[in-house]
Amino acid sequence: MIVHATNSTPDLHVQIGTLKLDNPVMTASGTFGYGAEFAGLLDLSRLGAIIVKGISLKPRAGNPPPRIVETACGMLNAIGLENVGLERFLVEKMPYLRQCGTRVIVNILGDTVAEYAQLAGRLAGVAGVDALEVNISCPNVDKGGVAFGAVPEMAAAVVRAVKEHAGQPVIVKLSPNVTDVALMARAVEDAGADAVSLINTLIGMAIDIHARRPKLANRTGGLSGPAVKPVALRMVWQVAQAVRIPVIGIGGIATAEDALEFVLAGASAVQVGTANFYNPRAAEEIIDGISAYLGQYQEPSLAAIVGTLRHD
Amino acid sequence: MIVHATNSTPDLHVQIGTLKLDNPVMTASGTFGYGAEFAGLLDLSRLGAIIVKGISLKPRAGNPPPRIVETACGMLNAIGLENVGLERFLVEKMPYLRQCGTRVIVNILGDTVAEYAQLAGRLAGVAGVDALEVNISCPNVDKGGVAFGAVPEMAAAVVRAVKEHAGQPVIVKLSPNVTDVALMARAVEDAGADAVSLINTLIGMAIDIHARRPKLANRTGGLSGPAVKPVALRMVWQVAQAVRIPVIGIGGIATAEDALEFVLAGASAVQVGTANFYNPRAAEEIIDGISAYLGQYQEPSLAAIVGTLRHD
Amino acid sequence: MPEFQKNYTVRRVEHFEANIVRLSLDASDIAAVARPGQFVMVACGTGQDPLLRRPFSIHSRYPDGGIQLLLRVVGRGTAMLAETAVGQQISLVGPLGKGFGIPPDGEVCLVGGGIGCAPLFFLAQWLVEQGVFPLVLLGAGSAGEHAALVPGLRDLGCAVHVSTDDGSLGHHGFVTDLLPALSGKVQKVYACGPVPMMAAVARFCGDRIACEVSLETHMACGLGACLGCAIPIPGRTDAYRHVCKHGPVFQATEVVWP
Amino acid sequence: MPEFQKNYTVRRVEHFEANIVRLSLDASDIAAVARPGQFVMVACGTGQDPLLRRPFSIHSRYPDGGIQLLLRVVGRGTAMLAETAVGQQISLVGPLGKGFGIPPDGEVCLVGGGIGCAPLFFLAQWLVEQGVFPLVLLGAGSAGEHAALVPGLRDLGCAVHVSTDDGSLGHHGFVTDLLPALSGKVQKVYACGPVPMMAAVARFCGDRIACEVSLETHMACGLGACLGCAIPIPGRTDAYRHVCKHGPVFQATEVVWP
Ligand SMILES: Cc1cc2nc3c(=O)[nH]c(=O)nc-3n(C[C@H](O)[C@H](O)[C@H](O)COP(=O)(O)OP(=O)(O)OC[C@H]3O[C@@H](n4cnc5c(N)ncnc54)[C@H](O)[C@@H]3O)c2cc1C
Ligand SMILES: Cc1cc2nc3c(=O)[nH]c(=O)nc-3n(C[C@H](O)[C@H](O)[C@H](O)COP(=O)(O)OP(=O)(O)OC[C@H]3O[C@@H](n4cnc5c(N)ncnc54)[C@H](O)[C@@H]3O)c2cc1C
Ligand SMILES: Cc1cc2nc3c(=O)[nH]c(=O)nc-3n(C[C@H](O)[C@H](O)[C@H](O)COP(=O)(O)O)c2cc1C
Ligand SMILES: Cc1cc2nc3c(=O)[nH]c(=O)nc-3n(C[C@H](O)[C@H](O)[C@H](O)COP(=O)(O)O)c2cc1C
Ligand code: FES
Ligand code: FES
Repeated sequence: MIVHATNSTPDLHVQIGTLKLDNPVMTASGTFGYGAEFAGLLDLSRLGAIIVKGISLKPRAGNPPPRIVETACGMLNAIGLENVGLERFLVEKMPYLRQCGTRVIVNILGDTVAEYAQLAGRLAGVAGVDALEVNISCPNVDKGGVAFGAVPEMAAAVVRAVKEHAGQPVIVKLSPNVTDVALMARAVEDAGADAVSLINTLIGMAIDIHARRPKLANRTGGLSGPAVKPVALRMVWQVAQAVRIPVIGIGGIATAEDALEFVLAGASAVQVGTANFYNPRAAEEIIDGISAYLGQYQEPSLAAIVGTLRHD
Repeated sequence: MIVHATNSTPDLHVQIGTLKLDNPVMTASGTFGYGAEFAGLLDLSRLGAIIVKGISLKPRAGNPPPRIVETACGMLNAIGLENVGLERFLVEKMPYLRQCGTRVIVNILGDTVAEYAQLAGRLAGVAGVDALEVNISCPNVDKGGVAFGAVPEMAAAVVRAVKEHAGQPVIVKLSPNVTDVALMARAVEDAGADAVSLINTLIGMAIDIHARRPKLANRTGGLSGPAVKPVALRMVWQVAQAVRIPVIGIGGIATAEDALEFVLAGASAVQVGTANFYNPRAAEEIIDGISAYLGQYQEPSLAAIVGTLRHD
Repeated sequence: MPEFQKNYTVRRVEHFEANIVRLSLDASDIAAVARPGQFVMVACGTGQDPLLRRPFSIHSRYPDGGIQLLLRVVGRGTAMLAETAVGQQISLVGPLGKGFGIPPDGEVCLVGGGIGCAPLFFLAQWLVEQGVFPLVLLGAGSAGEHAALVPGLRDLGCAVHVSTDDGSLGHHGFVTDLLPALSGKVQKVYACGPVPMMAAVARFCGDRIACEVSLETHMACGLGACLGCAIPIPGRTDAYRHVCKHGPVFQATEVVWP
Repeated sequence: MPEFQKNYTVRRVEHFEANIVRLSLDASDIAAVARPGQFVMVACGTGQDPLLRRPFSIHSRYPDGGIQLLLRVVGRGTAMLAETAVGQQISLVGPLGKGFGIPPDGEVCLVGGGIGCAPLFFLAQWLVEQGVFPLVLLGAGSAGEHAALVPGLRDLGCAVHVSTDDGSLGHHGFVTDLLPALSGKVQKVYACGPVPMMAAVARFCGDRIACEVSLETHMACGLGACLGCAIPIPGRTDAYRHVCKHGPVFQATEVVWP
């Protein structure tokens, strides 16, 4: 239970490389469209940042339907990275995003290291793009489809290429489908990442026992939502101990309590994903709840509690 | 929805190495005690098999409390492998288990390869022990605590040692906390495993934001329950395509529909874990539901539908 | 267009045959801005399971201000909603999506099948307000299922013809069997129901009669954000449309029929 | 001992101050075999969230056959149970655990604090049936919290002394302040409530007076299977006891007090 405090509002700002956010609550890529979709239901200008749906060089149609299945306290998605492509994004989506009054982070994805580099280069000079988030969960077509996010050397190669061309801070988004997520985090830190964000979705599956077919046309999909929170929190805690760069916590965050668990575990900021779907106001409620918690415990700032989990 | 059929009861038997089970529904290790705990609430003789709480050479006290936390559609446990030890198990628990009218599978765990071998040797001649299930999720003390279950060579070494001493079929229980579970499955198959079972728990964490401490004294724990089912099902599907030996599905199975998803994905049998806690009758209901499904679709046997998922 | 995320109080719960339930909610703000064919996302149950909201068409604008939903129990979420008691609160997000298009000059026909009939009542209310009295063709499994809609439509002044699968009321067979008897003056058909039914209506209309259909897909957000509700676009493989945003109402010619 | 897993119908729901609720359930089979101090595992909510059942002591054997639970709303599960309506069904597993031990010849005292008082009413019913009329000391935050228990205990014929934290009824202070005034003839104390309170009772009893306490821990199964409800054993580091199976009632001397 978080009770509201009366004293002066605590300082919620977060520094990620050269990027300063007013507060630590961002909306996760692929769960908040390009911002406009939620404008009628919450005040976009209050968000720490909006992270847009993953953008590739060329438009992608995505996977055939069905693309989503509800699971116990979670959902599987196999959207297949449907997006309007970089050029239409810049023309059709950036003008709206630029005037939202919040930071905009562009999530990028490619099939090859060269594509990632090109995306970073093309976005380098774009006004209103405050940071890049590099989604390395996609399969590397050059390397036979092994995910960039599962092999430290491949992830590092992507990050080096992006850093070389990027004009903004680079956040690298880690996959949870690995044996040692801290190893991946160190690899991308060494390659120059300004921050890491985690987790992306866990690979999962659901089957229609009457049709005897996978419920998703793509067979498998990414699991997200409250179901994955314990795994995400554990990984964030592990990574926060392994790296020096800021860690951004993602995975099943639906309330301020959830967000604060990640902060105490070492996350400097958080992203709200699936919760936006069933509670479009979630991100705003989380900002208010974090303020109230800091007030309740008379903490001057969010920064004061990052990673302060006691484990004696 | 499964409707009850009127025609002759389908054949539910399952063959795992030399072990024949009357039906595919077992109770998972650590979730069903030593059987007696549930005797007042369901008919033990109807179970395909009872898998007992993991047994080590010496008794273990387990972790200090708190040991469990509820999570969204799941729970974390850090029991710490509390068990009565091999000798007390044989004297205090086996006599009861022997007369339950069901198969008994003993889950074993050690800190070194030698301990696994000793356990298998000691259990080889014991009447009423129908199979072994080797839990390789424990940290290898000889190798600095890296889990046996995360490195193919280490897992293979355990399996070879167990097979050399075992008198019963050997099931190897795989950890989901790996990048490539199919690789682990093939490693233990090559080392002589008669079957694989999966998944053990996903490593997770929960934090008390007011105490600013982990909710578990052990900090992290194993996530189980419906929340993990999509991940478990995906891994079972991957492993079933990678190995020839029987695959036993575990993870969030609470209903016959859940169990049948695993069977269609390629599991020859299933284990019911966390569901026993909140629905002690779960395993019996699942057996009845599987029968009803086979009747509804006029399938002669369970074997006829194992791995029949269509993915065209 | 304004959208709301709020708890609304259940004013009335009516149970009909065939697991059909009508909920009346004091959502006068939604009622004030909604158009027929739009939907709301409804939270079900007490916890985080089921996690996602369920989409339901707005069934009617309720006399005292507010809206009604007409739903059939088909799974967990709808079963929980059916248990709702008067006075309880339900969380809605809406109104969402694109509604039905304006009627042409000339005769208009509504065709509904099963629980797909739900949005047609609101559509009829709206048409009648504009002085357009549609002919309504409704299909259902058996007589009892028509109880929720037919009296209300007749009270509005609409001519209603029904069919039932079991012959217990009206035409014994498909509602689409009633189409050939339509007057040649019909300028537009609004259809809503099972896909095979809508496909038959679309075929019947061809290029001769304007035809709008309301589609259903699984939805996570209802807002155009998750991209989960994709449907193919006729003649294209490089893109999908999204039912929650581009629909749920589409021109029949915009849909890939099976 | 027989155990049941069943749905039972809620016959009555009473709301008291301080978020205390009493549910009466038609569980006559449980009532017939249960002993005071035993508990039931109760399913909460409509879906799989919350997942686990919640443990509650059996508060009383209900006159017409059945049992009562007395619960305080402290979180999600209890909040859902508090919303239960008469006529709804609730799934219980039980009776579980070891109950309170038989009374000695001589005087007996029950000491309860807060919602921990819940099992003491059933205990008093049972003692009175055996002709033992216990002295009951009850502590609570304020007067209103005593409303659920005190009248019933007095009707049974027990002498009841109360304390409140705010002084609104009886002694202003801790219930344990009342212990020194106990008659020297008290042979046994049964205590139930917050750990610091039970620790004080245990200290007071020492080796002179037999003392049984009822403990609470988080539980997944309540059956002795999950080993989640471990508590330390005085003087040992090689093993734990399990509250659901070896308890929830323990001799005060078996407990490691803070
Ligand atoms: C725009 C729109 C309007 C609708 N209007 C109505 C209406 O007015 N009355 C009515 O009874 N039903 C309507 N439906 C269908 C209704 O949404 C489903 O019956 C409902 O979601 C089923 O939920 P459940 O939990 O009972 O079923 P379950 O099968 O348990 O649900 C599992 C998941 O599948 C989804 N799902 C299952 N069936 C459907 C379906 N037919 N369409 C979309 N998602 C589905 C659920 O939303 C949920 O995410 C509409 C659907 C859409 C898309
Ligand atoms: C043997 C026994 C008998 C009990 N008898 C009563 C009673 O008669 N009346 C009553 O009001 N309460 C009683 N309790 C406490 C009651 O079980 C908790 O208040 C309840 O589980 C809280 O659930 P929640 O979902 O509201 O709280 P949450 O805090 O949301 O629950 C989260 C998790 O923590 C567990 N938990 C939280 N508090 C406790 C607690 N104090 N003890 C055990 N588990 C807890 C829950 O079971 C759940 O698994 C008893 C506990 C035990 C162990
Ligand atoms: C429908 C959907 C689409 C997503 N699309 C993307 C994407 O394009 N790029 C990306 O990096 N992550 C994507 N994600 C992952 C989320 O950003 C987030 O990492 C994940 O869902 C876990 O957080 P959550 O549990 O809060 O949803 C998507 C998730 C969902 C549910
Ligand atoms: C409380 C608890 C204790 C467990 N103990 C063991 C154990 O001793 N040995 C083992 O191999 N697995 C153990 N497991 C893992 C389960 O057997 C099972 O693999 C896991 O819980 C996933 O299945 P479920 O989701 O159906 O519970 C335990 C699980 C729980 C919840
Ligand atoms: S339901 Fe989310 S985009 Fe349509
Ligand atoms: S609660 Fe499971 S062993 Fe006690």
